[in-house]
Amino acid sequence: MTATDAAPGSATAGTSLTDLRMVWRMRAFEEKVRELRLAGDAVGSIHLGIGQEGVATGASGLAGPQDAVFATYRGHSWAISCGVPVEALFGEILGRDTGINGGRGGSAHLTAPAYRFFGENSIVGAGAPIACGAALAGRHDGSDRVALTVFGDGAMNQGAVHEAMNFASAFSLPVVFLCENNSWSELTPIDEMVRDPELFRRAAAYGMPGERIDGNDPQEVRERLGDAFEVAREGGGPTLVEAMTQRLVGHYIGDADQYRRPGERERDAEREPVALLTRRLRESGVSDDEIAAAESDARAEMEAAAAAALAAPLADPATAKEHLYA
Amino acid sequence: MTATDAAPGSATAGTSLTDLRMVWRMRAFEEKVRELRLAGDAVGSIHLGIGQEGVATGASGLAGPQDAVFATYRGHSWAISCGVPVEALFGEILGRDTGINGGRGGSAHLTAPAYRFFGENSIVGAGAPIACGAALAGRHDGSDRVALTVFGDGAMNQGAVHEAMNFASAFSLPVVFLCENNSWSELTPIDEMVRDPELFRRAAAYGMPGERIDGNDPQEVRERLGDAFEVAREGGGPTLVEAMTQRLVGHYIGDADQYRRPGERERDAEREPVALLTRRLRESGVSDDEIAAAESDARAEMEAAAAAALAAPLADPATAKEHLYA
Amino acid sequence: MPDTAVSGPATTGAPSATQDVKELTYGGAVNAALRRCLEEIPETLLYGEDIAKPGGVFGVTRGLRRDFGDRVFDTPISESAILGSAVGAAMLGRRPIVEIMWVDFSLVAFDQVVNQLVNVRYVSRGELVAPVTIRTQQGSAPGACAQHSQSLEALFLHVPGLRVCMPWTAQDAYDLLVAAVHSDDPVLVIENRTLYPAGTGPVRLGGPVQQPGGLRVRREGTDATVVTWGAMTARVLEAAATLAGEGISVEVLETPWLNPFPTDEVAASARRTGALAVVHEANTTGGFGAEVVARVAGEGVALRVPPLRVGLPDTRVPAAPSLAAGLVPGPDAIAATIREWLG
Amino acid sequence: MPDTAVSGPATTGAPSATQDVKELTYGGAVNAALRRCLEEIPETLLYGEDIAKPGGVFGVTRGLRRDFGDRVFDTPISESAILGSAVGAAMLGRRPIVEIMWVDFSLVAFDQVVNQLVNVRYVSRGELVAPVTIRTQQGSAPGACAQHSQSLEALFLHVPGLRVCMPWTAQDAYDLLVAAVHSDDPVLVIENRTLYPAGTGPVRLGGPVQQPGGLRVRREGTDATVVTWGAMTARVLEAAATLAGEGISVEVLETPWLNPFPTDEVAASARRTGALAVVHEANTTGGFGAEVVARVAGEGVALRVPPLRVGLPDTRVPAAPSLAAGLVPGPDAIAATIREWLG
Ligand SMILES: Cc1ncc(C[n+]2csc(CCOP(=O)(O)OP(=O)(O)O)c2C)c(N)n1
Ligand SMILES: Cc1ncc(C[n+]2csc(CCOP(=O)(O)OP(=O)(O)O)c2C)c(N)n1
Ligand SMILES: [Mg+2]
Ligand SMILES: [Mg+2]
Repeated sequence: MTATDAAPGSATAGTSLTDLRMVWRMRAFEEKVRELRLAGDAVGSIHLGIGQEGVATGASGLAGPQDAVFATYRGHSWAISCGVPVEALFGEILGRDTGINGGRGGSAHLTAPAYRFFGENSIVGAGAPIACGAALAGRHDGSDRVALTVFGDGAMNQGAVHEAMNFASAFSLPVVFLCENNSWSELTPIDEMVRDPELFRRAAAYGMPGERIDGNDPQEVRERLGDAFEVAREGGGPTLVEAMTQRLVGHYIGDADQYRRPGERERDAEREPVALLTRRLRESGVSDDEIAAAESDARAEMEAAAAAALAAPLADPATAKEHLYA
Repeated sequence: MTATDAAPGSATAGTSLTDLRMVWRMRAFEEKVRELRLAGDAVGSIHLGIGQEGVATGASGLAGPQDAVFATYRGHSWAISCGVPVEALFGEILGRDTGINGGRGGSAHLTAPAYRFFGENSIVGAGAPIACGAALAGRHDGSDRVALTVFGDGAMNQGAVHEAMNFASAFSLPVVFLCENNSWSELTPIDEMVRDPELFRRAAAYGMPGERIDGNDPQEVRERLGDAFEVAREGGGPTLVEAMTQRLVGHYIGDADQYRRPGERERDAEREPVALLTRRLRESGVSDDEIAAAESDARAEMEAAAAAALAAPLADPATAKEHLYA
Repeated sequence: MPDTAVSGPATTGAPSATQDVKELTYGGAVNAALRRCLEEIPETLLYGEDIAKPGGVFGVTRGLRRDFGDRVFDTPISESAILGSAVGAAMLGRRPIVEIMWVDFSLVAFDQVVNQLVNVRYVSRGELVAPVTIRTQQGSAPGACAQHSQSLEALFLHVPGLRVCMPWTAQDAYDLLVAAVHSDDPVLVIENRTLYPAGTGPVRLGGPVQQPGGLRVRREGTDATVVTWGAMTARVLEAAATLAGEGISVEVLETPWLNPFPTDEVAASARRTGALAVVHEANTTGGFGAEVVARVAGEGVALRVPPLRVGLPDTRVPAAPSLAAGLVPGPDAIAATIREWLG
Repeated sequence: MPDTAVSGPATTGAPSATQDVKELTYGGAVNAALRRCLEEIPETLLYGEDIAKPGGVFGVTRGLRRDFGDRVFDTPISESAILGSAVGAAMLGRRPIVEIMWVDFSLVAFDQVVNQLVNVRYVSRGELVAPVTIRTQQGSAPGACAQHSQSLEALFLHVPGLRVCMPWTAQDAYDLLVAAVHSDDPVLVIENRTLYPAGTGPVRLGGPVQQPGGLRVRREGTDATVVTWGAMTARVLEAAATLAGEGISVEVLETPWLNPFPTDEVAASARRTGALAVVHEANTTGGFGAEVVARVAGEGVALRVPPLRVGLPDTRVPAAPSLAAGLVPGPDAIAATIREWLG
């Protein structure tokens, strides 16, 4: 389905507006995080997914309460996609007592199991085998669980990801492997680190279906990733979905981001989800006001949440040794 | 080329007889090792490749002096294939001072760089990345080196092998990945541990050619593996060759080997290389005497070598701490 | 094998429905413990390479697949997938028991222990837990190569958040494993393959679940305290018997739990005897013996002789038995070293 | 940063063609060392993730790809392939220098160090060698998560066959790395990312190649010997300065080489001062501090107070600076602990 199929006020336009609102929430969240980091309120290495929000937006709602989502250090949007309250996310990134992990996880190791978000992981590829375990548990607890594990293009070259894909395939575990291909691994382009840059083809090595989708289009993500969820839930085993996307910013806040190829920025600016959805909504006749409100509402929400998080006390050092053992 | 193409006295018959002689050397070597182990002259875990000799036989002669071969703990035949003197191999397995590594390696960690045999490895899959390094060195020392790394079907599920295959493919390194598929990983069948048991198909994941060959036929191995060597040497990068074979004995000496499937032993007995080559030679009209001599010569050689090895002094404990640092 | 524990293991939980004493090897005791855990904890899963249908390369898990179906299964040769999936399954309410066939192989997947498993509880402030039991075995045995001979407990003992034990007797092989599986913490149980077929003797099955910790006074003595663990205990006891014949009275403390470690009890013994030695099979530098010595020294225990550490010299392990024999401390070498040390 | 080494590093080999003193940061010194090695040893290769075209995530390897072409290259995110290929390339006559971006990431490929790299020379009786230099960096920094904050030197120091150093000054960042690359043994060089932009000062380039080993007396003192290494040295010196103002005279020994470790010199100092403390950023249990204490105790050095170990408490490292500050020992905490210890 393309944008031009949708008449004003149609279901598609409605969906796209909802999607744009979600994309904007993720983007406004991260732009606020960047502001906090540059102001020194947040410290350390922070990895933004600005530009990649189409994927997490399309996925939002696919995971049921019994499911489990595993992300990487670039996982803020995934936490939001799972419904983790943004104030608790800001709090975590700001090292507050009210952070979702009381400051123990920080930006790169967020965990919120109550929201089916089983966490970020700062070791490339390490979340994939862990997701297999969540799926395995579902086979024994009667929960019908699907485990979604998200990782980058670069992670495809990590041994643990290979082992996970084989493990899930051999045992037909309900795992959805989602590769967010932003074409860069930190500062290195994926096409120089593999012989065949069509990464989804690797699925065949495990006898598992694989496909490449447009990660900028939440609707496409919803449909195709949704199919993978369904296959997994019905016992068909794992799928590898390669969502093509782009990060519009540096690998981490502070990365001078000077390694881009000629024409890359222009191309990315055109296809990134805010641009794409805005264009589509305009074409479907949705009003500029509604489109603008998606952004302004999101910014207002994030301003308020960040302010509340900032007002909370810092994590209490006296508790730092707790919870190591039962 | 099939056996029936070959006329008596033809080049093929000659080659096949040479092959049978080599197969018998490997088999007689290992049968002698088994005898020594059961008699208590050798100790510890010893992994025989009885039944799999067709692969190492076909490969013998492919590696030039600048090349490097990396095997697993099931590597006796590969050492023989590289030309390592059998007396030094017996000595090593018997813990003698005259062993190729003075007893430090033992059966499962033989190393003989002077014979381009860069060693066995007792960690499943670990030799594959190391072979990439040998190939990489060749790119810088002007040697035209090809690195051959041999591993089992089970090793295909190990992360390090995946990383090695991608590394070699991405950089077009002259590596030949040779999977000896004997359908068992210790006591577990490979077809229950993967979804698609046609392992050579995994090559496509790396944009690398892959093929399955009959590992029992040294001539086929020589040709097809030889092609892979040539491609590698000419800058075409790595190939994955899956050689179908069978181990006629337990995983290690002492394995009760009771997990075989119905009909498996009968099928294996028919297609293993001694049976195959003997049949082929008979059909080509080679005399029973010549065929019998292949076995008896080999046994005589191994008896003598083992006796000489046994007569040598045990490795000297006073030297046990040497050679840790430069 | 006397068991005159001064610091009896604390117990929690009820004994299992059926209490029983059986003649078992060490390997049989491991099997019995697994069977009990699979029976009494429905959340347990048991998996690893060759452990299900074939019953394990050492036969230790025989019969469990048959009796517990697909809760017991074989895996690909993928240690990262084994350990990683155990972490994930535990996060989602299972209680996985996984086997790493040789401790040496854990190194291909060490990340899943050090960066993943032990962070689960801490980072989530207990909202998630990871009650994973990792069973493995280690140690040197004649003919084994350098890649199959290491004693690596010290690597794991430097990892906060992981409990570690090394049972030596068949009874402890049973009790410690049951304790490990019942523990809400991740626990590494390091067995020893040379012991699997050994040590047939009465093993009490179905007793109360113990808590991690405690030590075993294997021999009382007055001249020196010798701390040891795992298969080395037998060699130390043999050395102690030899020395007793010469009038040297050695107290032998086996510490099957290394995390938590019974520092107070060890220090008290050393204070009493005035001499402390630690004997382990791991190589000396950076071995856990250093930690034991440093803890006792840190407590200000006055010793009449400098503390002694006996371990493998800092070298790789050669395959040839004649070479390894010169390196791995045996009863005679231990006795000789202690004799000379005590002057 | 005074450098009054009592045990001057032994030197081998000739100084490089061009001797020079330059104002450099620690990171700049690393870059200069790499440049020198690439220039003077044609067998060197330099590779790792993001190190070539981008010049490294910390900018440390900038310009080297440009100047040395395909001897310097970027790799996939495949630590087993990086380390494993280094082993193989070294066996075949290269001298690879590889980067593991964070020490924590080495754990996905620890096998290639512990089971592969260090066995090469030993098993082949020197017929093969593996002169690999592994550069990595470690340590906690504000906001870094538990998976990016560990100090793991103790894991590597338990591995016979691997040399290990942890330079602190820019000069040592240069000298030790040059020594590592020239050494015929595998060497792990653990840098510290918080130091890369720091420590601008004159660095003598092109001097004679040192041999692994030696120590640096960073401050002389009479009341206690404090041994430390890496970035912790600065905190210990700050604490020592504070204590000096109170009349407590602390001798600070920095041991940038941990394998080989200058046991004799440390013991001699402890004998002189009668008190020994070890301070490191790694968590205490199983840390290398235990080894240092155990060695000195094993030499029978008489101490007037029990030896002291200061490290991270045995816990994971939380991301929030307020939490981490309560755990990672800073200058004030170190001073307070030493003050109390010396009574
Ligand atoms: C095992 C491991 N190796 C290296 C790193 C350092 N590192 C962090 S992110 C990253 C790039 C990952 O690229 P990709 O998988 O494409 O994900 P992206 O960052 O683009 O989302 C690297 C190399 C790490 N965290 N873990
Ligand atoms: C990393 C690692 N995991 C497990 C083992 C134990 N192990 C030794 S051989 C083997 C089976 C290997 O099967 P395959 O790769 O098919 O080779 P084969 O033995 O059949 O030649 C296993 C699991 C090991 N040596 N290393
Ligand atoms: Mg990427
Ligand atoms: Mg096999």
